Amino acid sequence: MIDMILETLQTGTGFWNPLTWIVAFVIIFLIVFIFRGMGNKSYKKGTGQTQAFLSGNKEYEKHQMHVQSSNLYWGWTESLKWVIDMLKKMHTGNVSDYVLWFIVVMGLLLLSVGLI
Amino acid sequence: MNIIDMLLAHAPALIIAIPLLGAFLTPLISRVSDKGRNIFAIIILGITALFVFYLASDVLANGPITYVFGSTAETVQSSTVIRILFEIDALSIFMAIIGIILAFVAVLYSYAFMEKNTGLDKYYTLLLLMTTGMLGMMLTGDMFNFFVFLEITSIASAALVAFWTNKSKAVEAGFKYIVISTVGALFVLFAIALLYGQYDALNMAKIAQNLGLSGFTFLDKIALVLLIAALAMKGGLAPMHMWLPDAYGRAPASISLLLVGATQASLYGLFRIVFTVYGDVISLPTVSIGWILVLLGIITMLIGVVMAIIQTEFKRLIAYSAVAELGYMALAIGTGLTIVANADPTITLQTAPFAMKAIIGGLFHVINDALDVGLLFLVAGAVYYATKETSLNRLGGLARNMKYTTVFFIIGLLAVSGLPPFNGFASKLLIYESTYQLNPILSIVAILSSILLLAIFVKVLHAVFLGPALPKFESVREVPKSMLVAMAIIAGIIIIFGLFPNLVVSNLIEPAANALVNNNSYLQWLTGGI
Amino acid sequence: MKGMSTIVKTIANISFPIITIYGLYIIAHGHLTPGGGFQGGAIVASGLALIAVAHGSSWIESKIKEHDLSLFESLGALAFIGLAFFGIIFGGVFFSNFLVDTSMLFGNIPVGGAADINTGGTLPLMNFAVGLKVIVGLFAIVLVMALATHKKEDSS
Amino acid sequence: MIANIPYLAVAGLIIIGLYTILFKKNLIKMVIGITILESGVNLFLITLGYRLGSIAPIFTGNSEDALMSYPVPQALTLTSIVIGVAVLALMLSLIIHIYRHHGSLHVSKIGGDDQ
Repeated sequence: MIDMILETLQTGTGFWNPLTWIVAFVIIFLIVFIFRGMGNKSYKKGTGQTQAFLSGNKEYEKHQMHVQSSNLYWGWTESLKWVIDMLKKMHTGNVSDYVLWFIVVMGLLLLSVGLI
Repeated sequence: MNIIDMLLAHAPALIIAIPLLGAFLTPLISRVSDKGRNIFAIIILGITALFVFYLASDVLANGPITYVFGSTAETVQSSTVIRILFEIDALSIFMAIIGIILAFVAVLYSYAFMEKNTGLDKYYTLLLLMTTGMLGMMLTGDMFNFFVFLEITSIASAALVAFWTNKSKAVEAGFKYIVISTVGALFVLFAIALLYGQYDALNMAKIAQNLGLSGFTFLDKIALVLLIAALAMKGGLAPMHMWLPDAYGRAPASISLLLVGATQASLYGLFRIVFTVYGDVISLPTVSIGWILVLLGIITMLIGVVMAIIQTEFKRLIAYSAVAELGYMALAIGTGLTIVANADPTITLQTAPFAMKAIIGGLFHVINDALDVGLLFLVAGAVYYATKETSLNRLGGLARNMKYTTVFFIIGLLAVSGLPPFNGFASKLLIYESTYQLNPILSIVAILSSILLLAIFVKVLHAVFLGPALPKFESVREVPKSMLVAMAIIAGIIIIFGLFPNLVVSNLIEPAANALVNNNSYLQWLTGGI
Repeated sequence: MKGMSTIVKTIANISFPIITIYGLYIIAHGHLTPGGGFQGGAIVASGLALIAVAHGSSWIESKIKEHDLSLFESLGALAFIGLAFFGIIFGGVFFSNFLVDTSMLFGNIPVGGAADINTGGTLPLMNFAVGLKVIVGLFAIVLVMALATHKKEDSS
Repeated sequence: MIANIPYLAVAGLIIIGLYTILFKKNLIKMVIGITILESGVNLFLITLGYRLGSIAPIFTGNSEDALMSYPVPQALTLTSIVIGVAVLALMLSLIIHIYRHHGSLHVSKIGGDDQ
C-alpha cells in the first residue's frame, strides 16, 4: 500500500516524484540558511538603515504607498500594446459578435474538414 | 442491508434522480425553514456524492456499466436501440467525480456566502438542477439525452449567472450565456438529427458501430464539424471563449465554481464524440482533427493569458486564466488525437507512446484545473464577501485580516501556475514532455503561458493580499467557517493530488485514458459481451 | 395593467371553461392520441393567460399568488419523479412501467388498433403530473412577466 | 424534387434565423431569430421521420399494418419545443431586467468590460 502511494510518476521521458523534490528542497533550503547565517550582521532595526529613500522626497503615509494592480507590469502592457489593443477590439461584449465568431470558426472547420 | 444493495444497483439512475428530487423538494422545505433548506441541499449532494464514489469503485473494478431506463440491458441489445440509457465507463465516472466534488463544495460554500440574499429557494433549486444536468451530460450514453442535459445545464446556469438581478452586468452576462448556449445547442441538435437520419439510432455506441460499418459520408463530416464547433464553444475554446469571462466573472462565486464543471462537461462531450462516436472514422479526414484541437488549444492559451494580465476585476481575471487552462486540455487531448487518429499505419500508440502520456496529462489537467481555478474563484468570492469590492485597483493588504483565505489563495496560485510540488505541476509536466515530442513549439507556448499565469497571480497576490493595511479595510474580518471549510476541502485535495500524483494517475486517470482511446470497450455491451 | 372591456371579459369567461376542458382532454388522452402533459398543459395555461389579459394582471394577482403556484409546480414535478422512483420499488428499474399488464389502474394492454383509455400503465399518471406542472409553470411565467412589465409602467 | 422542399425550407429557416441573430440590433428581434433557428432544426427533425404516403403514428383507430411515419423524431421535436419554451421564457425575463437597467433594448447597450 505504502509502495503504491510513494510510486514515482513516469512522464514518458522523465519522472516526477514530489517527495524527492521536497527532500531536495529542504536540503537546499538548509544550505541557503547556513549561507545566510554567514552574512553581515550589521543590520539594525529602527535606525535610518530601514527607512525608504525616495530621492530625498518625504515618505508618504503607509497606506498611500500601495502599488495598485494596474500599475504592475506596466512595461509588459506598454510593449505589447498592439497585441492587447487588437484583442480588446476582438472582445466587444456584443452577443451578436460572439455568435459571429462561432459561425466563422464553424465555417472554417467546414471548409477544412468537410470539403478537403 | 437489502434496501441498500438494491439502491446501489440503481446507482447510475439515482445519481441523476436524487439531485432532481432534491431540486423539486427544495421549494417545499424552504416554506418550513430557510436553514433546513440549506442543510437539505448539502445532504442531497452528499448522498449523491456517496453514490458517485460507490459507482466509481464499481466501474473501475468491473468495467463499463450500462443502465437502461424502464427496461433491462438485455432487451435493448436487439437491432434497434430506442431506450434512453446511461453508459458509464472510467472516463464518465472520472468526470462525474469532478462534477460532484465541485457541486458539493459549491453548495457548502453557498451556505454562508448567499445567506443575505433573497429568493434562495430558487437559487438552490437551480443549483441542484444544474448539478443534475452536468452529471447527466457526463453519464449519458444517448446523443439526444446529452442534448437535453446540455440544455438543462445551460438554462439553470444562465439563470444562476443572472441571479444578482440588481446588477445590470450580471443580467447581461446571463443573457449572453443563454443566447450562446442555445445557438450552440441547436447546432448540436442539428448534428444529432443528421446522425439519426442516417443511422436510425440515437445511442452513442450504436451510432459509433454504424459509422464504422458505413464509412464516412459528407453528412457525417458536417455533423462532426457542427458538434466540434458547438461543444468547443460551450467548452470555452478561443476564439469562441468570450462568453466565459462574462459569465464566470459576474456569477456568484459558488456558481463560477460550478460553471467550471459545466464547461468541462461540454469538453467531455467533445472528447467523447471525437474519440468514441467517431472513433472508427476519425482518421479519415485529410485535415487532422487532432491538429485542429491543438491549434484551438494554443490560441486559447495565448489569448487567455494575455487578456488576463490586463484585467482589473478579480473574478474576470481568474476567468481569463481559466480560459488559458482550458487551452492546455485541448492541446493535450489534441496531441493524443493526432497519433490515435492517424491514417499512417506506422504511427500508432505503440510507436509513439507520448500520445498516451499526452491524453493522461490532459485528463489529469481536467481535474487539476477544476480544483485550482475553483479554489481561486472561492477565494475571490471570499474577498468579495468580506470587502464587497471586486476591483483589484481598490483592494490591498488583506493578508492582515484574512489569514486563512490568503493561505488558500497562495495554494491556488502555486497550483494553477504549475509550480512543484502541487498538482498543476504534475499534469503540466506530462503535457510539456508529450507535446514536445509532437512539436517543440507547442511545449514552448505551454511553458510560456504557465510562466505568464504565475506572473498574473503574483500580481493579484500583491494587489489584494500584500502591501500596507488600507484604512477602509480595517474592519474586515475572516469569512465564516462554512466558506473556509469549502475552500479547505479543495485545498486539501490539491495537496493530496500534488504529493501523490501517481496514486491518482494510475488509479483514476489511466483507466479513463484507456476508455477514451479504446472505443471498443464502449461498444462492447451492444454485442452482449459485458 | 387594467382589465379590458366588459365584452372581452364576458367572452373570455365563456371560452375559458371550454379551453380548459379541451386541454384536460388532451392531457388525459396523451397515451392514445397526439398530445400529452405538455401540450394539454400549454392549452390550459393559454386559457389562464386569456383570463389574465382580459381581466388584467392586478386582478389575477389579488386572486392567486405566484408563491402558491410554485408549490403546485413542485408537487407536479415530485409526482413525476416519485412515479419514476416507484419503478425501482415495484418494477426493478428506474422509470419502469410497473402498472402495465396488471388489473390495476391503466393496466390493460391494447389490442389491435383499438386501445381504450384504461391502458398505458404509468404513462397517463406521468402525463397528469407533467400537465399539472406545465399548467402552473406556464401560468406563473405569464403572470410574473405581466407583473414585471406592469410594475415598470407604474414607476415611470 | 418535391421531397426536397422541406429541406430547402430548413436551410432557409436556419439562414434567416442566423441572419436575425447576427445583424438585428434589437434584443427581442435576436430572440425571435433564435426561435426561427429552432423552428428550422425542429422542422428538420420532423422531416426525417416522414415516409412518403404515411399517416400520423396513432395507434387508435388505425390498422396495425398501416404505413406510419416514425414517432421517435416527433418525440424528439416535442422535447426540443419544451426546452425551447423554457429558454424563450428565460431570455425574455432577462430582457425585462436589462430593459429595467438601461431603458433600452439596443444590443450595443450590453457592452463588454474589456473596451
